[in-house]
Amino acid sequence: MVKVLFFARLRQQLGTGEITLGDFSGSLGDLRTILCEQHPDWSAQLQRDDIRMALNQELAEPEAMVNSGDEVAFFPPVTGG
Amino acid sequence: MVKVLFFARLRQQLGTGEITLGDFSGSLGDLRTILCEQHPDWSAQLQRDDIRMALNQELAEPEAMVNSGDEVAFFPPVTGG
Amino acid sequence: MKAVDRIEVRETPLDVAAEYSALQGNSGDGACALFVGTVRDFSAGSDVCGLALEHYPGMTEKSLQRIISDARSRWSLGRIAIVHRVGPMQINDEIVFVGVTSPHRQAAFAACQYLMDRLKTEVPFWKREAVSDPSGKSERWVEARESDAVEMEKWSAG
Amino acid sequence: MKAVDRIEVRETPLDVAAEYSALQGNSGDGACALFVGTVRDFSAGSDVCGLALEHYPGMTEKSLQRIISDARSRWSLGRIAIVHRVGPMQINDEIVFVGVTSPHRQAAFAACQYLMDRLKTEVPFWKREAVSDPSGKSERWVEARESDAVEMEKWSAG
Repeated sequence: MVKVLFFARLRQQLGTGEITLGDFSGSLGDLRTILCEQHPDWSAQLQRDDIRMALNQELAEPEAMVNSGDEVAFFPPVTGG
Repeated sequence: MVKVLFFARLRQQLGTGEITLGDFSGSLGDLRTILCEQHPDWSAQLQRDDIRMALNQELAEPEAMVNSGDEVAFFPPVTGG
Repeated sequence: MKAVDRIEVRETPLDVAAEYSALQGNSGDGACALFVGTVRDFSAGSDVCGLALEHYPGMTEKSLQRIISDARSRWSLGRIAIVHRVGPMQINDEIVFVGVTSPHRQAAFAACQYLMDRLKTEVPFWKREAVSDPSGKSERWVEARESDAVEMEKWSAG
Repeated sequence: MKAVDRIEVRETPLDVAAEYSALQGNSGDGACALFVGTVRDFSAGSDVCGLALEHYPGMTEKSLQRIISDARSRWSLGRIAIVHRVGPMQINDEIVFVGVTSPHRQAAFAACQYLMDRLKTEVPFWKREAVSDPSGKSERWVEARESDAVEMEKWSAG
């Protein structure tokens, strides 16, 4: 079980803030590929160059390995402060 | 008439905060020379490298010309803030 | 004296006077640098009528803790506070407060600016504007600014 | 909006909350950088028991006006306040408050630091410490620090 979160513009574009992947093993990049295969209409947004990824609430690269129980997040560049 | 002010450590060392020069014409450097001649015991303090001079409440160099009615000040490096 | 960090993400207005007071009392620290960011007036002729902030609870606090800990490894600092508001806001409302004390003013200034630069580029907050025009009300997400990423680069160059 | 400068030299305690409030209300300025300097605890084992500030009335205000005007020629700034205390003070008392607002945080930070650097090297304030030891009470003038002059040089290099 991997929890996948979406924030801000991406959350609104995908129409959901959270989904669960039941049976996954691989990298963060693999996880994104699987999401795009399962939801072809998400593909353009999820693969934008400026989308950031976090693994267990830390910014992470596509090579990072995802394990069961992890929390993954996708979001656009931050604009706080 | 030129008003001459001394501040901080210098005021305490010279034992006065203000004197008046009745009949003076020349540069700020000349004025300092005359003060040292009139008060030989001030000489060492007034000629220290770190003493700053102000003319009419603006920092000034020894070359600045002093006119009657001007206000001159001598003081050590500032230590506010 | 033990270093004390204050991190808070809140939906209610910031109290700058109270935040400043809470930073005081570390009597070895003669310097205190503060930054306050407020909701700017929207550009003339704009149809923007409000602002709201979304964040990623959990990761936000973790990121703030990390940038504070990185600041402490670069400078000798006393107290640090970062308070950030989320939710709906009005013009002139305070969004963010960053305060740093130190024995040295250069360290206090540098750390305060460093924390703001990192907050702007990596802490998961997002602004969206409420827009009101003849066709009705809508929302739009604020775009990240290239200049913030450029500011951040100077800290790696050092 | 017209630029407003606040310059004050006072013998009574500073009110940081009031100074901050007075800087607000310029709704085009999203950034506010502040610096507060306080009387530091004197080094361990020291016999210093108090601090007093002397200044050169008239020249002080003129110098402050000049450094503010130089800051305005370097950056786009909104409101600026410099309030400096003189006379006798205790540990933790606030000596100086510098506040700057701007549409841009980099400008607010830079101007605030620039004003402090120039104040430290050219505005006519002098600190003296009250010393209490077995032989009685006396005073000594605080020496200027070389590091303040060095800090100032970076603004000419730019």
